[in-house]
Amino acid sequence: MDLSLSPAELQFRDEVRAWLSEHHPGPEPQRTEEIVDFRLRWQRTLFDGGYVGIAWPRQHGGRGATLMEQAIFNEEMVRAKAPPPANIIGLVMGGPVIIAHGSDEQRARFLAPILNGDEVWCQGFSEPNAGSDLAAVTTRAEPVDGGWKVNGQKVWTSFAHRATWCMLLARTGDQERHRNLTYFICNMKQPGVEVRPLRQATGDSEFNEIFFNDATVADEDRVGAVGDGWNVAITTLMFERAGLSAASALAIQMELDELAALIRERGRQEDPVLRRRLSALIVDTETMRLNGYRGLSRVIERGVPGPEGSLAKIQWADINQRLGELALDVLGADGLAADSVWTRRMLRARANSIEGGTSEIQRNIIAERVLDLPRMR
Amino acid sequence: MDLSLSPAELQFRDEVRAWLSEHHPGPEPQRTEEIVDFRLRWQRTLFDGGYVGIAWPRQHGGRGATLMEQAIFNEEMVRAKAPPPANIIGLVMGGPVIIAHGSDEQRARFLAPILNGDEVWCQGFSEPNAGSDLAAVTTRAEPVDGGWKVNGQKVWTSFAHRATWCMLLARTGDQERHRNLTYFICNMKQPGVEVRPLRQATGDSEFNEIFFNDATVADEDRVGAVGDGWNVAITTLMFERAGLSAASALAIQMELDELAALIRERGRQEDPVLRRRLSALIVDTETMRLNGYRGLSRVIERGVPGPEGSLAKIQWADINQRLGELALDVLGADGLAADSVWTRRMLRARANSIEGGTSEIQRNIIAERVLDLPRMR
Amino acid sequence: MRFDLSDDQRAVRDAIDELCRARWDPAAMRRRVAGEDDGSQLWRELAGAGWTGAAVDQSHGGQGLGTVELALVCEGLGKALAPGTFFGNAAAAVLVQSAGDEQQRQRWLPGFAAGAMRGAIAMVQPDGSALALDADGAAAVVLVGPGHATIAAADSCSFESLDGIDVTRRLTRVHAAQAEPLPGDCGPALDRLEVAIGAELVGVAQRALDLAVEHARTRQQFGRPIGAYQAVSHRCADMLLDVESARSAVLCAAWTADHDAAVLPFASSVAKIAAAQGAWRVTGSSLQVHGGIGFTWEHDCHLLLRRAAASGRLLGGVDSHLDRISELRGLGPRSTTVSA
Amino acid sequence: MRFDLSDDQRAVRDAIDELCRARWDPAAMRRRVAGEDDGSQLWRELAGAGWTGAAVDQSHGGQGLGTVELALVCEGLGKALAPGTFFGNAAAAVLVQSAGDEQQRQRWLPGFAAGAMRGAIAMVQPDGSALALDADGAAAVVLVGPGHATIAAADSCSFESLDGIDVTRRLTRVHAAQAEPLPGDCGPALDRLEVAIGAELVGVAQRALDLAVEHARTRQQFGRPIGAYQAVSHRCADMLLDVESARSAVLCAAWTADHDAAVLPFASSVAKIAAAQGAWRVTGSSLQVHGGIGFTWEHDCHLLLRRAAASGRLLGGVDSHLDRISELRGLGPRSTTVSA
Repeated sequence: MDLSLSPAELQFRDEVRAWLSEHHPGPEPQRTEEIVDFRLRWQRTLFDGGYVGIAWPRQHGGRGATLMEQAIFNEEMVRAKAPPPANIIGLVMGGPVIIAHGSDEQRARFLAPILNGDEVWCQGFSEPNAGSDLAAVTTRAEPVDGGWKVNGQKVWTSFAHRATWCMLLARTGDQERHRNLTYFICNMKQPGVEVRPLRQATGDSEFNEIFFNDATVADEDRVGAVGDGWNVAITTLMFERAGLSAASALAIQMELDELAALIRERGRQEDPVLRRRLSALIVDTETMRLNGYRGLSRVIERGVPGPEGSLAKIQWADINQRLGELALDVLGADGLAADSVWTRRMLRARANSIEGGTSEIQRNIIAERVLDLPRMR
Repeated sequence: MDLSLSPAELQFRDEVRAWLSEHHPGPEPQRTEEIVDFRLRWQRTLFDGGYVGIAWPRQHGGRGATLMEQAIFNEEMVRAKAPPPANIIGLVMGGPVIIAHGSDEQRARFLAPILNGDEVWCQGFSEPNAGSDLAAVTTRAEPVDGGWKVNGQKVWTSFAHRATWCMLLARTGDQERHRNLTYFICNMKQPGVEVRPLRQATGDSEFNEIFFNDATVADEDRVGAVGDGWNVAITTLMFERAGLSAASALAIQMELDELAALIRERGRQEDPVLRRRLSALIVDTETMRLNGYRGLSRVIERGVPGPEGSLAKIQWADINQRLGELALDVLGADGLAADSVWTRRMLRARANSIEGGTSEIQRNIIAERVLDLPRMR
Repeated sequence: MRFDLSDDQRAVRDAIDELCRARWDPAAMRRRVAGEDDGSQLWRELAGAGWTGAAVDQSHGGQGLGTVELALVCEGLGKALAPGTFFGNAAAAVLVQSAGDEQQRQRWLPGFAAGAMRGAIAMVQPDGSALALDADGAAAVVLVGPGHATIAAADSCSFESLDGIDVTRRLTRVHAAQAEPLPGDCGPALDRLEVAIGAELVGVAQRALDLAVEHARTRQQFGRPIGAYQAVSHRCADMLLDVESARSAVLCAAWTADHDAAVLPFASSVAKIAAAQGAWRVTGSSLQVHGGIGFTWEHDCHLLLRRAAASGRLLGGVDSHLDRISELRGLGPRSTTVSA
Repeated sequence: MRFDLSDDQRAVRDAIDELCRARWDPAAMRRRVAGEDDGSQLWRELAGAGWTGAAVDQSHGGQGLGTVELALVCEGLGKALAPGTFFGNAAAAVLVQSAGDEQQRQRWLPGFAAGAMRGAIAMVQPDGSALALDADGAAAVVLVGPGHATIAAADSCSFESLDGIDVTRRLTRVHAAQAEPLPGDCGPALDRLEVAIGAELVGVAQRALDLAVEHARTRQQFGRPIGAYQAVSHRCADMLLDVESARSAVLCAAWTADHDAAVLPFASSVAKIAAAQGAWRVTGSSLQVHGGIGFTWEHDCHLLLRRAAASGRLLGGVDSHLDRISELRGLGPRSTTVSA
């Protein structure tokens, strides 16, 4: 056990830190449209600096660094308050799945534009009636000569209006739920695909709905065998979590520092109840960060991400929601004014226990796959 | 809506209060054996004063008072720190069931000795493998000429070693679970019945195990039809809760006053965190008391107890457990000494969310019978 | 003793529910959220039916209803996410009535009661400015500060509208050029208002629970209604416990306000705490039970959560009421009394 | 960076588990609870295997193992509900080593390390008396008060035994006729001891979780193993989260104690809070999952709960550590520093 960075890791961290302070693009614009362009330019800068696809193998255009270095990079990005690259979905989910399950042709065709941001990806899994029960997707892909014809609706997908490719999970048969799903890479730039913004409880529209009306997918854009989409998608979701939780914890720590400053600014620091609620959040955020590093060490040992990511997901949602509530209590009646960044965070955090797998589903996963308890379904 | 006592209720309360201050038997002895005798004498005193079976109909030897007066009496008993009568099981569960489901002969035979305490009753429902799942009882009653032969084991029954009669739920057929249970009144004073004390986590032995080896029950001691025992038992359990929660809340309030005194005594009253934890308990105890009175008003309107008792049961267990934890935090390291009454209460409270139907079962009942949500089973 | 609603009280509850069904259905509420409805139509309906005078005594042109009835009106309006105009007017009336002098009563109460001159209240903040909900269009504003209250005619006030977390009501910052103090003790009035806020929160929580239970019965996942899973059904059971506990506490405090002044401080603190915490937990749980759909702007879950967050922080917050309870129990720095 | 146990550390963990399996099985533990085993046999085993010297540096006859290794030993002993003799001796050694003068080290450490003269610690209470666990039979007692520590030879102490909430260890009230102060700063030593207590609590919580999961897999109700119900399975998932979080915090703090003194106060407070709260919740949940059987004296559930309640209150309580964290973050009356 050694919790200090190795000389190589230290050197990498210092390189990243220096590079970020030099190339930091400054604060993000407000309007969603501008944000995408801003992040596309930023991704290009990261790419030119060699900081995209940190842990991707070199032969696939990545940096070939370790998962630990990827985690270090994530933390430095958070510490520098640097925005994420535009094509985060492609980098975290789309690319790794093609590397793991795709053909050489697909690797040659899709990986490079994911890295340099020429092609943005979006996720096409969730549907109005397939949320927690992902296997219930009803979007259908029917074989037509040369490929597939897609009809259905997807929801909760971000940047869909700017995406070139969609990771599409569609039904290709009528047998048992998990057995007849197939994973496609669907071109978003075609008449059969319509994207509508979806307004959330916060008032923002981070997400979209996608409507497929006789959209077409070439058969060479299918990943994995017909009917094997469930397994492909599951890997995708596991990659989504691996190595992110330590950086997420750091992001929360920075918000907790802001909250501590707010408590001082409002002269509430003599209130031991607020202080202890803040301390309890600091403790839980620290254990989340440490769980993340222990999990990462296990992933590195095992080579593949495991279900432990569910623990971090539960902690992350719980901490963010308590943080938002504490901030409102610090602000008191002032918290009624929605211009406060804290109000927005409080509202946004309510989705944390739903998006990316509800906390209930995460507990099912832990109970069944970590504790080996019998399943009800 | 009128939350003040009516003139009649006020007069009754004052009568009870005066009578209790005059006849209070003083503090209870320590040893279990002595406690039973002490409570038997106390029940006789209550009986002679006309304060047993308050809400029982006159023709069955009761006082014929209202459920509200029963609740007022319960509160006065708590306020006066008076011990319960010895035959509490017979009074709260055994008698009411015979009044509701028994034959005239059974009423004539059993009710009077329940009231005056000549015959103590105990409960024979729970079994090692039938806890939450009460319908899973395996104790069997087989027909023999003139009656039934009983074999099996019961658990978590109090005063069994001093009881004359046991409310016995036994299997009398092999068909579907609920359909073949029968409710018997089993004589405990026979060779086929063996009682063993059961030591609990607290170190005390409030409860016993009962072993039935070819014990016999006369057929005239069967309550309700053969195979109808489930419905009879359910009424029993509902009677157990009705009108008790307001008095239980008062008992907790008195403990909270003790805890407030302890906080002052330990000079911890400058600690706002302890103070607010205490206040939160005071609030929840008050709402429990008020829920109890609202529920009682509903019962009086409807005539029968309903599933709302489950809400009070959940609150009662939760409050007692938090109270025990808060007391330990007030005591600090001193709390490590088990001679403290608080340590004992903390440990005892851990069973509150298990005994008389676990909090999980109570939530099932609320979800299915109050909120009409679909059941999983 | 009888702890349930009388027939007259049930009639009040049903009348308000009926009025909201007819005049403030979800569509009207959404128009209000979108800024396309200033709520004046509903106000005229409330005035026409005489509800605006509910809390004003008859000698000043009101109906002089009890606090229980006032609470039932607030609960019904909360359930429908109606504007805060009724509460603001009733709050101003209660304060003027119990803390104002006879001249102030003569001047303001008849107008408040008839709905012709609407009253509103604003909470004075540490920085001296005051925050109000749906105060725009009011004829007078009662500014409530720690331990004192003043009243200002609207024409001597400036209203700066803010984006509020609660989009079902309009948040404004009020500056009063000149305001005259209400000479009396406003403590009892404020306790009654905490009860009214608690009642509104009970309505909000009840609605959130109803939506969650309905969704849990119908939404299918993994081949079952999600209400069959204990993660959902037990959450709903806890929501019911919160709603019923808050309702019991609010009804008791409302009755106490009219019958047992000595116990009112304790009862109203219990009511505000139970209602504020309960509504916050229940609206949050309801959103969770709904999943993704509950996080969309079109669904009412977030409106209920926003309203619970806002009303729970009107007048006294939960912590201040917890502290008051420990003082009433003889604990805490400022307390000298001995535990009951 | 690598956040998992080295092969040597795994060997320490396995050796302790093996020793407990062989020498402190549930039957032995029960004899101890019944007062039929004074634990001296286990002590001799620990001494024979050299564990009693784990925390003593080699120059004074110990093994000079790291704090991570010390934590692993404490976790294993906690899992087996072993007596507190090992911790008491290690705690006395750590305090004398880091806060004692060379003469005190010479006098006591070799005996502590060899196990020939056992050390113990006692916590000084507000009333001046001191409470200790399994101090009877010790050769010396280190009395820990707020910010200072003294050491007393056992023959100058009187031991009054009390009934303790934790029946797996013997509670005694210690009065020291004469004790000499440890001149050094005992802060860093106390932080290491909080980590050791945290490690013991991780072992207790792990055992409670293992028992609950085993019961949930096998216990049948309503025709299913109860672990198939989310009321049980989700509770077990939360228990795992508590156990893993406490373990991460304790291991990090143990490593920090030997590598980064500046961060130790924060790390040890995090570890003690996570372990004390986690073990309390997990042992309580385990009893609940077990139902009635878990409330019987014969079942280990209550022994684990009792031990969690006791160890969670040794040295600093959760609230005092929460306050220290806010001070380290620049919040709180006594703090002047600015938030990191």
